Amino acid sequence: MIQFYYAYQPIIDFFLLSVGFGYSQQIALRAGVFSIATAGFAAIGAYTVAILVTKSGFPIAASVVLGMVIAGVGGLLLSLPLARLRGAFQAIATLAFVQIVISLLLYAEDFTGGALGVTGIPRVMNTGILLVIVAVVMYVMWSIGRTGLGRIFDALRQEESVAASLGVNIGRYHALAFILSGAVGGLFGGLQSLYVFQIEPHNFGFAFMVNVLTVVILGGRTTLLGPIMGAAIMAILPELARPLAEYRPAVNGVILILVITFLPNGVGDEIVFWFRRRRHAAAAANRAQAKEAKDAVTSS
Amino acid sequence: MLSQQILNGLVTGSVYALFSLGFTLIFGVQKLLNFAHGATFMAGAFIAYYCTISGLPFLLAIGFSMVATGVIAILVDLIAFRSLRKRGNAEFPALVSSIGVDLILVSIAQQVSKTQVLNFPFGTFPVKFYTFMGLRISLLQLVILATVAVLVALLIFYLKKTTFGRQVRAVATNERAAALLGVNAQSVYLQTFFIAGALAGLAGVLIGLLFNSMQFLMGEPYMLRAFVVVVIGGLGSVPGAIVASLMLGVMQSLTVAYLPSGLTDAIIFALLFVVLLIRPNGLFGDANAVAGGTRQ
Amino acid sequence: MLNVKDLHVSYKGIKALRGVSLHVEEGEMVALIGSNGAGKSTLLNALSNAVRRKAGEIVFGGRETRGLNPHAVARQGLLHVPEGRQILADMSVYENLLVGQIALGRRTTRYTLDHVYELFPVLEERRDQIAGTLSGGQQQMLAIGRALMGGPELLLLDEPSLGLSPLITDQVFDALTRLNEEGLTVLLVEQNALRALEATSRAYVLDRGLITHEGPSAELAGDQTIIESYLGA
Amino acid sequence: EEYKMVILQSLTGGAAFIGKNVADGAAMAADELNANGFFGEGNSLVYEVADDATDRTQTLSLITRLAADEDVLIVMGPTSGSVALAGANVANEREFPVITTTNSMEVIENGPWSFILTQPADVTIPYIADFTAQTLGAKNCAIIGVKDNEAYVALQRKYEDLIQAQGVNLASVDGVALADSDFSALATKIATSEQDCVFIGTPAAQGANLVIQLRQAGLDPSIPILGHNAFASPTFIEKGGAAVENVYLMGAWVPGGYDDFSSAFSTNFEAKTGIPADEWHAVGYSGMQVIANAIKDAVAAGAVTREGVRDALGTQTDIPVVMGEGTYSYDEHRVPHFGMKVLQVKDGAFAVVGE
Amino acid sequence: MPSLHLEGVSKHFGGLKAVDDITMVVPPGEITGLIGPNGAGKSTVVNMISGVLSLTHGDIRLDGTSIATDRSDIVARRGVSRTFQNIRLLPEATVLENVLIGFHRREHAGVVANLLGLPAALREDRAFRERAHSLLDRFGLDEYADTEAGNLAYGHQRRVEMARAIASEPDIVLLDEPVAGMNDVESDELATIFRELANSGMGLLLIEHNVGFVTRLCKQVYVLDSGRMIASGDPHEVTRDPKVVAAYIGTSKH
Ligand SMILES: Nc1ncnc2c1ncn2[C@@H]1O[C@H](COP(=O)(O)OP(=O)(O)OP(=O)(O)O)[C@@H](O)[C@H]1O
Ligand SMILES: Nc1ncnc2c1ncn2[C@@H]1O[C@H](COP(=O)(O)OP(=O)(O)OP(=O)(O)O)[C@@H](O)[C@H]1O
Ligand SMILES: [Mg+2]
Ligand SMILES: [Mg+2]
Repeated sequence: MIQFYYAYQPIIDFFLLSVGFGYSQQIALRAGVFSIATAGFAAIGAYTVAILVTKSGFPIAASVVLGMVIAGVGGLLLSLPLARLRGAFQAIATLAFVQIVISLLLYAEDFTGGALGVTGIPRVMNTGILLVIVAVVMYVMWSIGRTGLGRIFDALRQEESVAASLGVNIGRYHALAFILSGAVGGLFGGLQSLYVFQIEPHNFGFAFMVNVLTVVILGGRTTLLGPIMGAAIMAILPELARPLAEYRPAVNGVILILVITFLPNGVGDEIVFWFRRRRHAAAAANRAQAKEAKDAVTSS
Repeated sequence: MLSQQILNGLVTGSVYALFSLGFTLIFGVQKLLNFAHGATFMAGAFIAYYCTISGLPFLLAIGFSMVATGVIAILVDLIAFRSLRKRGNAEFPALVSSIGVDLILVSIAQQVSKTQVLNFPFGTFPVKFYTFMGLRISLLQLVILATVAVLVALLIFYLKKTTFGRQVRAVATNERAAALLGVNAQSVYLQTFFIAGALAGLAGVLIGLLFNSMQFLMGEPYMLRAFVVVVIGGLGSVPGAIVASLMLGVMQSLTVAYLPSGLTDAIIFALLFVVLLIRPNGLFGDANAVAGGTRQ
Repeated sequence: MLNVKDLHVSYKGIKALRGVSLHVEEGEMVALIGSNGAGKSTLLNALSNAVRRKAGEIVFGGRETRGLNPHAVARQGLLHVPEGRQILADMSVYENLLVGQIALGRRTTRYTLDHVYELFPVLEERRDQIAGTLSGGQQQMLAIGRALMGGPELLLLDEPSLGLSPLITDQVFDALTRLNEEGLTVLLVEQNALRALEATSRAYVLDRGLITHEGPSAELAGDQTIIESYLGA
Repeated sequence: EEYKMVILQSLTGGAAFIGKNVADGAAMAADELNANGFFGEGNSLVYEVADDATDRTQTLSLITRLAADEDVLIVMGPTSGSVALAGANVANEREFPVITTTNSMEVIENGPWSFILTQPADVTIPYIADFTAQTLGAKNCAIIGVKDNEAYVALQRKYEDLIQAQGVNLASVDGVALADSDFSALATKIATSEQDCVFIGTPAAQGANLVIQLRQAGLDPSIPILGHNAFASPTFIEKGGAAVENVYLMGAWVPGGYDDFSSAFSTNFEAKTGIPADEWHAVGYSGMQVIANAIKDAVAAGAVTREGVRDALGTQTDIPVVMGEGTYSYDEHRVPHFGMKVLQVKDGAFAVVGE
Repeated sequence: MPSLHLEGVSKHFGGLKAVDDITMVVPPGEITGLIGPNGAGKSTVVNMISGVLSLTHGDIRLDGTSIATDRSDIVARRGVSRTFQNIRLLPEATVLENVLIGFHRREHAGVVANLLGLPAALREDRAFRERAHSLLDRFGLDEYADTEAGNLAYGHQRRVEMARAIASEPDIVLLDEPVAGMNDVESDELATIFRELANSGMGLLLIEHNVGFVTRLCKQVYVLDSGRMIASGDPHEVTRDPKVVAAYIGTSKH
């Protein structure tokens, strides 16, 4: 067991990090915001921490919090111009945001190290801390899901005009989704930079975006279990296919297609839905039984 | 130099147009982003290359490659989209499955090319330059501009003057209703994917020729640009995609020429951002189509 | 013309049709009535193959339609005006009508654009309006007109009077009667049950996925249980 | 005895054009060494080839796993960039020797367990920078670099510093992305501006392509074009054709070889794989020679442990290799030295300048 | 309880005067009818009141204050809710969840309470659930509580929309053809509910083509034709008005 953990620890840690990024992405998608800005938020968080910690000796915990706040504010600022955009247009605008962040990181060399990035970030993250932080984020996500907030997000996603007709201030809740997505993305960006020793703009590019989206879509866009399953698959997939060496991407491709074709809502969501359906069926059966009993009483 | 740079931009932009047209067509008919389009484009270049070096006349090689990429695109549809479409709500799952197909195609190409950069043998296409009014333009550039113009005209004709365009729009708006009216959605998909694939394939060959370089990852940067072009042009809009492609080509040329090169991307994307803020549905976007269509 | 035997349809385990048999003869106009959730729309969808049947036979014009795609069924002349109209919202009125023509294929029909415009003059007036911005009733007319353009042999109508003003409802029913007299076969699902029974010669009553009554419309209209459940006081 | 090691390179992903070739060269060297009985009767080097996928996540987990396998003595890899650095970091944490392909000093500085295989810019760039400023006497140079790869950026920056220190002015500095192939705008810009030298710091195929596009844009043929060691690949001439005639470059590898050892490698490699050997193949082949010698020394010292191999590796000097001056040595700071040559493309082949 | 006043309201689409200078009142505790031919402008009126469409001219006042320029969510929060002629539900959400968002206007727990799952938020949520169930009961939908709304029959979907619209106990409810797709027996069930709502003080604006239904329920009926108000008053009189008969009802069967 210990041996296993020792050998697979980075996989576990990366899994936890991508669960975090997954939630950042999921909040946006859940609220009907087709944002792919998580990469940009992660970059903001990561660079904030990296620069503060390596260049100014700022306390580590404080810099993580600061990175999270800055990314959250970034989310808020981004939501303002994006209020008029929807769907793919939003996606492209957020893509533009990410590209601008990356270009600026490459350009502001004196400050960010350009293409070389920032190195020598102390590696203070470990599985334990990550677990605790992921648990906290999960608790918040869970709370969203069981209170009115989750329902409002669901309403915004499925039919905005209905939400508005019931008094939901669309702009405000989209902004909230952006802020949360930004804060969670920034938080895990910061944690990541405290884990990998070195960061560079490239870590947050197109591949990052595609990866985070894949985690959420493959895992599930609405349930707590979604990003966990998605991140687990994405972490294990390369290991499963490792013996195939250069053919590995192809095998990964085949697996992605198979999984999403058979479980189009994502693995996690499908599991949760299955249990939900069973519960509902049982409840319906109960109701029917109760009704029958009542009918029997009244008719006799 | 300004006019020379604009010319360069137009040539590049017209190849973007070929690439993006297929992309926008697919989006137009089924509202799905096809991540495998870049790989199809790359496949076009690769197939033409291997045909050429195994002795096929170049024009034949291009033709063969276009047919082959058309078929590849149809396969992409069958493998990645078809079953998801049937269940409805495919927007996001289709993203993942087309990424899957992309991985497969790229991986095959990597094996075939042994990760090497390929280029058409010298002399595949005559290198000739013409100069008029101080502008240098190569025969190849002229041919590309002409080809793109002709193909775009043909495509617009096909969409506007046959019932195909109407069928595409009907399927795009409401596939179920269209089916009840006798529209064969399957055949509409087949045709759009074939056209999209063939155009992407041709774009791949032309890019390969023009810039003398083909490589298994060559599709990626073009995907990114195609996203941008298609959205800025207005999703599903053919004229929008063309105008946006040319604009992007020229913009890129000019930023490289006149602005600090490190900031090219930042500037281009900032401009895109601004375009979207001014026109939230893209340049040629139909406000009605995006804002939810039907009223109460 | 249409023969349905022991049709079953389920949605994820929910049995929506539990063995429905019915027939529609050439030139007939037949009504199908039933409460909300009885399975009327499900039945029409099954007839046009828009939903998959679990079991049963559907023979249209002498051919079993099993395995045909909805568009192929439509091209044989079985046209379905679905519930909720399903107009092509982003396209103009005129384009909607032209799309309707696709079902015609190589067949011929007497229903031309002029014919449809004559039935529903407002469609000609609003020829170039985006269909999604038509009023509800106008959309309903468009949906019917569009189906006619496809040269129906059998027209399935799912609540054609939905959202129509009384005057237009009269016109639509008059038009249907006229079309029927000209030889069009119609299967009509209608919540305005009295109206439907008046307009048709025969009717079926569907309840929770089963046919509970069938017979001449006039007879059903006088049946006490039917009055109580569907016609009201 | 079996001495176990892992060749961990980018077989897929963005750095595959380096990693794949390094791995192929290294594997061939190991096979040859075993066939020649390099480790003595009954002993052999057992290697496994693994893929870092140019992906930091996968690399970290893989190195950690390898570190947990007591039998693995040393890893040759990962290939480059942040992947290499991250690999170095775990290696030092887990006390596990790695020798990454990159030339980045940060890998060495990361700790005693991480080595680099290629010479850092400090060692190599002076060859071509001095040539530019002194031999060519250039005064005003246009620079084109890769903006999104740290190794290329480092080389380019070093070059800029060195020539500026010798009084050369930078006419312009432009960056391209590794995935770019459309340089028409850049080429037009440079062809229409003033400079007396153009330096291109990109991979070979991209460089050839840039040169072609520069020529097509009408760059004055008398302006010398220079590149660094990445150009020392048959690919450069093959892709560049007539356009790259006269381009100056520096190379650790002279295609076709320049002495018995390197010529034999070149011939054997092409015979075996069907493609001509390039610089990265030679790096892999040479690197394996160094590693094999280190292991052999560790065996001789009776310390066939990770620590033993690491210590032996850091003291390797004058190992015959197929690149540079022909011998490979680590200095006291564990910085590799094997030399460079300034070359020029002449009649479709590389010629050593001044010979 | 407030009443809703429309004063000289017009809506033009390009050259088309969809609604042309109409004035009407929706008083509390009553059901007010709005009828007229297809395309007369009825839904347009609803859209203007609920803030989906802007007014070309005129003013709309709720209890004296203008809501003519308010966004739709603000109008809703001031106590005006609506149903849609072309049903709009959250198709993937269950029937229960569809009704639950109807309570949004009544939510008091703040964002932070929701994010942290504080007891206040959870208590509120439980209370809403109970009320939602009883609403479903009232509309005869209890057995569908856990069904995805998109999978309901048309008539049932209509009922979900109504339950959702009245969940937050608004002052004014705009019903755009609520009994379309229901037979007379089913309509009568809803008529009972509408009467109860009016009796509790709500003001209902009822748009219907079922003339019998309207005359039975409404105290006051307005008739629109091509955007203009052609008649208003007692339903029995209005429906006998020759202008109304000619434009809307027709002579044949009614
Ligand atoms: N897509 C679906 N998935 C699951 N169940 C469905 C689906 N469509 C319909 N149903 C169920 O099948 C039953 C019959 O529905 P159907 O729409 O056929 O009724 P209907 O008779 O047309 O009612 P209405 O008069 O309200 O239109 C209903 O209980 C409904 O909930
Ligand atoms: N966005 C728009 N652009 C152009 N015309 C429009 C638009 N919206 C509505 N109209 C037109 O305005 C008129 C009034 O439409 P409205 O939907 O209000 O009618 P209605 O009285 O509700 O009819 P119905 O009973 O059929 O639902 C119609 O002629 C319609 O075509
Ligand atoms: Mg129905
Ligand atoms: Mg209306």
